[in-house]
Amino acid sequence: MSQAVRHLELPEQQLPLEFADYHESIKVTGFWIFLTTDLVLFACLFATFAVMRYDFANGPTPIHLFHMGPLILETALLLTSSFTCSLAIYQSRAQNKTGVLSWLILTILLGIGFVGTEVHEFISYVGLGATWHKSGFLSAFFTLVGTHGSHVTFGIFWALTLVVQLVKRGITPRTSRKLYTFALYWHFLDIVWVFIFSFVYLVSMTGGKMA
Amino acid sequence: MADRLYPSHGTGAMNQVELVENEDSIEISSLAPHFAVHKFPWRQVFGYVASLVLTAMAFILVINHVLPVSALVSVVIALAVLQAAVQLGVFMHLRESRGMAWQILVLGLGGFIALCVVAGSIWIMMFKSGVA
Amino acid sequence: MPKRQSTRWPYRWIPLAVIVSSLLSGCGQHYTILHPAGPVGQTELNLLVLASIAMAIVIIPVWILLAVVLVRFRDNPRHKGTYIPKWQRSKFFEVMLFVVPLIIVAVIAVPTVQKTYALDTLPRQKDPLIIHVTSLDWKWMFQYPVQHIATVNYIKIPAGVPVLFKLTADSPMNTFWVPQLGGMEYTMPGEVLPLWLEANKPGVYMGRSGQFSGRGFVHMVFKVDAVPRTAFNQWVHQVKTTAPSMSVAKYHALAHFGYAGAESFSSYPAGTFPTTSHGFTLTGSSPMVMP
Amino acid sequence: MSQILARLFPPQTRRPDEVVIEIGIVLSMLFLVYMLTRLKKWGWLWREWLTSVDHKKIGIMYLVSALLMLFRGGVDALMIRSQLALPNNHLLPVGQYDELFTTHGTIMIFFMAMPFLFALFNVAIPLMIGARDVAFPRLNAISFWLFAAGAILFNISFVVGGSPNAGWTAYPPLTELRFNPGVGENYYLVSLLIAGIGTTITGINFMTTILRMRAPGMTLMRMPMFVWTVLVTGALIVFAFPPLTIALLLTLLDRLFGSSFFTLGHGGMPMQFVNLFWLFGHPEVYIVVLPAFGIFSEVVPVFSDKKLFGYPAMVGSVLAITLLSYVVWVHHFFTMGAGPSVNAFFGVSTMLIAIPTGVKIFNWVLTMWGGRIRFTVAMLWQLAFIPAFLVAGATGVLLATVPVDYQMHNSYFLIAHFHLALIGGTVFGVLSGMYYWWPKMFGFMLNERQGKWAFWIFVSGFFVTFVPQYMLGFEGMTRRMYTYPAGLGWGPLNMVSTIGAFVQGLGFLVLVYNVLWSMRYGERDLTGDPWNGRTLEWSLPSPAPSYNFAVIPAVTHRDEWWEMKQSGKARAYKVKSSAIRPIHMPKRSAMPFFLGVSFFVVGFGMVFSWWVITIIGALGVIASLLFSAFDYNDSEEIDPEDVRRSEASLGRLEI
Repeated sequence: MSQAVRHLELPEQQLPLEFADYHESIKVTGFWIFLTTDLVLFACLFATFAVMRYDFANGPTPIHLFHMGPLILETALLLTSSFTCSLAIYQSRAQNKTGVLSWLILTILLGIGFVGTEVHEFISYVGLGATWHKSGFLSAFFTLVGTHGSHVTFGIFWALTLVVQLVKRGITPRTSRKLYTFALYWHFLDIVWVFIFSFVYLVSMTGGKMA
Repeated sequence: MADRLYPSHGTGAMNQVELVENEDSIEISSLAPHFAVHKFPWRQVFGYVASLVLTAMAFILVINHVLPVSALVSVVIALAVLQAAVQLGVFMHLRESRGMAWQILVLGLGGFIALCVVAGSIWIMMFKSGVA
Repeated sequence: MPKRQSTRWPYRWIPLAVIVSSLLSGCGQHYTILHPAGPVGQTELNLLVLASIAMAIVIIPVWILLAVVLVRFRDNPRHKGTYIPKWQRSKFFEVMLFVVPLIIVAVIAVPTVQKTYALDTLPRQKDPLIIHVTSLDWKWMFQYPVQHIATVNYIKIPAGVPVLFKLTADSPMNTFWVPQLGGMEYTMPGEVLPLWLEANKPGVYMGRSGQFSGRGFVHMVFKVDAVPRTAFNQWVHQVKTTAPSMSVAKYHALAHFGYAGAESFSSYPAGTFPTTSHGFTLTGSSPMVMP
Repeated sequence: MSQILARLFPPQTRRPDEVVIEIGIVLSMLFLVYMLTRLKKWGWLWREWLTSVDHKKIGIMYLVSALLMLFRGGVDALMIRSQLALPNNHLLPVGQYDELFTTHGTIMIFFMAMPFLFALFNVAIPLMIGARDVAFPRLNAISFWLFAAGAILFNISFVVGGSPNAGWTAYPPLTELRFNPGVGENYYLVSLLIAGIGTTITGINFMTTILRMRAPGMTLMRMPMFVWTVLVTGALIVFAFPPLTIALLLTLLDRLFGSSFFTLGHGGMPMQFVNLFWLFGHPEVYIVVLPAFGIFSEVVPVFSDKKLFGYPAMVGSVLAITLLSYVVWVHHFFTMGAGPSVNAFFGVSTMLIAIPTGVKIFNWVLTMWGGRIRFTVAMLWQLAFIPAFLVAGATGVLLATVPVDYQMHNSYFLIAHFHLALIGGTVFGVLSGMYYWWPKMFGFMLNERQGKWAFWIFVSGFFVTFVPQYMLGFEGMTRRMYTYPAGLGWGPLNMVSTIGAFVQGLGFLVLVYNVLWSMRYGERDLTGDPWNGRTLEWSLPSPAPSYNFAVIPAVTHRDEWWEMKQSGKARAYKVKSSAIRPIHMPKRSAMPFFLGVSFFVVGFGMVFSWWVITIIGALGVIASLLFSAFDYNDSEEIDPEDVRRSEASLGRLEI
């Protein structure tokens, strides 16, 4: 055991705050497990979309609805926000509070831009008569993409509470852990979006059948 | 019993903080390099550029429609998987942990199940009966 | 302690007595699954018997072993077993415990896979009779697409001829089940599932639904009347000439909640058999047309 | 106003028996309020229980709820069996029978079996791994209160608005508005969604606890088997509950917001619900049965006075079962005709599960071999489990044989199979665990003699009930049949089965009597180790102090406590005064309770589509979340002096 103690003393001081504190590090593990439940949750929505993707019931089809413009904009916004969010973590590890706050606020703004574009896109679909009542395909589409969108929306509010906490308390083991878990969540949503634009939009736009 | 504790570092001053498992301590020392802070966030910039390039490739392939459909779909999905790997490895600090990196195991299992769910559902719903 | 020993017997013997007495009465005709009247049901019964025997080979020795252990090693000065508190490993047992079950599972699994594929194929040498089955709330509607007649809550089929049922629903899900002829399959809206059955000998077989579908579920019963080929042809002719025809209005009345007796129709409106958008093909025919 | 009343109390909640039950509920609530006021216990209830985040207390609250739900589900079962005792019976109105089998199944699975197991997780796991609480104590309380909100919401359905009536599996399109316009299905969907969130959190919580909070030296291969099974159960929950959430959510969207997932027409695909439901449903079977396996793996060595046989094989088989359980879900709908390749694959994968399960059963028997078996009540439940589960498992293999399943699907053979598995596995398991850990929970023993009476009565009733149901399956009787005609010959076996069900009911009453009697006269457990236990929880006094371990033990062996006793260190296992440091413990909080209440309000509003109520509840949820985001004052330190005093009063302090 004394062996182990010796190993431990040195690196712990080098650990980032969120890992240096034993309790906070446990919460990071817990949050990873939560993310896997969310992963399976999205997998179920993807599966639902996959099996219902041809159930148009005489309603509009992807070719009628999807356009590259909003899709590229949404993707660019979310990918960039993922980058800014990772910079916030970088600054948090450098103990630079102003840096954290500015990158975090930029992340929030990009997130708002994403949600705004998506809402606009949905409204335009409804304007074309593509409500989710219309067909199984549209129900599955709106639910999958909408669930992602509401996750992003929740993330924006979460980030806002983090801004307040960081301003108030600075970079402590607890705030840095909260920031770190938020970043995990945000990057995870980015991954989900990558699969949405690949599986849902791009593959549907090829007009071909998925294997 | 006191010899099994190690002095706290003033991070949380919690009693439990001081108690760590064997494996933990060994793992931490091996993981320490991953936590290192660089002068400039090169990793993050690399990740951003890589994700932009991968995304652009997918979009360009679809817009230009150069490949046959089935190949196109597989390429798009492969690009998405690559992109996910970049996000996980670069942005999400997948290998960072205190002690054993349980999240890799859990995430791997989750990925396996997600694959079962999607591929399994598609397979089941094909209704390939042989009564013919 | 010995006193308590004696109280264990009731619990050992009661189920056994029930099993034995029930098995004895199992020769009775009530046990429809044990008295199949067609090749599908017979195949399924054969597999059931095989699997039961294989399982009995596992269960009975373990029961006996458990009883022996409990008698030998009970905490009692007179018990016979030696106390070996540290015995926790045995290479032999650990290997055998994986290998033996694996063999037993293989014995069941191989014929299971074979028969699963076999029962999914119609016997090639015979021409099947095709019946379109639609489950409604709470009645069964049968349409003979070749003969172009329809019935409700009963069918007549020729004995010795495979019958291909194409199952769908214009209602919540049900299963189409004639226990003596063979297993069940779901009827689902928006999906057409095939199931083939055959009656070896003429007779009346009861069919029912195995999937709860609402308050009238227990009324989802129908009669399968297997008759010789000639009698079947006569019956078709008789229905064609004497029965009323089914109008669209009549179909909608049938589809509405409620019960019905046995009915026959000399014709039915085209396209009442809902089809699927999945491009599902049956018996090599082209995909069915959308209604 | 009258319209609102008509929605709240539609005709089906005005049947004579329901009215009697309603009056009973109101009276007992009033009595409870009166007693609490008279005994001045409101403050105690609030401080010690409703706001507690102590895992031991949360465990007890789960236990009490589970026993209440066992009673409710059991009464449902007895009413079902009474209706089926005779052919052409019309004891119950047709609609009520449908509601009863739905609530019976739902309650027994979601509101009895799972909380009962969570009770034992909570009570035993932190003590077994040498931790002071779970990883997320406040989330643990939230889990409980979400479960409670879901359970209460589900249970008021038969008084207010009408119960669900489409079976616990709730296959659409029967659950869609067109076929099921009442609020019953909303109750089912909303309450399971709320309870499901709580369950998911529990899964995450216990996985994290076990992965990260084991005492030093407790490597994975030194963990007690129960801890192993809870770890993989956590993983099963984490991966199995999302499909359920999605299945329920999509149905709810169909019903409340007009989407077209599982509707008849509009491109709806009811199949996908079935697929998602069983993606959850099959792992769920292992969620409720694996912890029971774990309990047996604790009980058998203790009462055989012997090490667990083949520990590595046990761990391996648990892991194998876990992985396999994700690739077998289609065996619940072979008859959906997904094609021979699909069916063959899932049939064989199902059969493979029999192998690790068989390994476990053999290992228990071999653990007893060469032991000194004490027939305590906890052990008896285990001994009854082995024959019952063998039959259940064997008939499970028959059902996995695809062509056989085409005949047996949804028949009484299936009913008998899963009741043998779930009662013989889960219920026997949790009862065994309850008798085993009872002294650790409450500090007194349950009377063994009465416990044995309860055991023998219940078990004989159990076999008499379910063995005839196998026969009924061969006779072609299908599940959920309200009644049956006389000519089919199903009468006698149904009668036998009903008699057995009432015998089980009697067994349950004896068990309750046993608990109540022991609360008053039960023997105190002063040693903390009444069974001569093997794992760390028995090294603590009964009940354990709020901080569990004054000093966290260092573990050097599997069966650590047993080894200490063997090497004579246990006598000296006292706490060194100097080793006691300040202990950091979570503070009690009203937030979880408030969150549970808010979710209840949200749920109630959604059931009736009364959106104002939903919004009020949602505001409560948001307030709770914001509160916990900004609340940094959630833990407190226990003074070492207090710990010393409390340990000294337990006679465990060494100066």
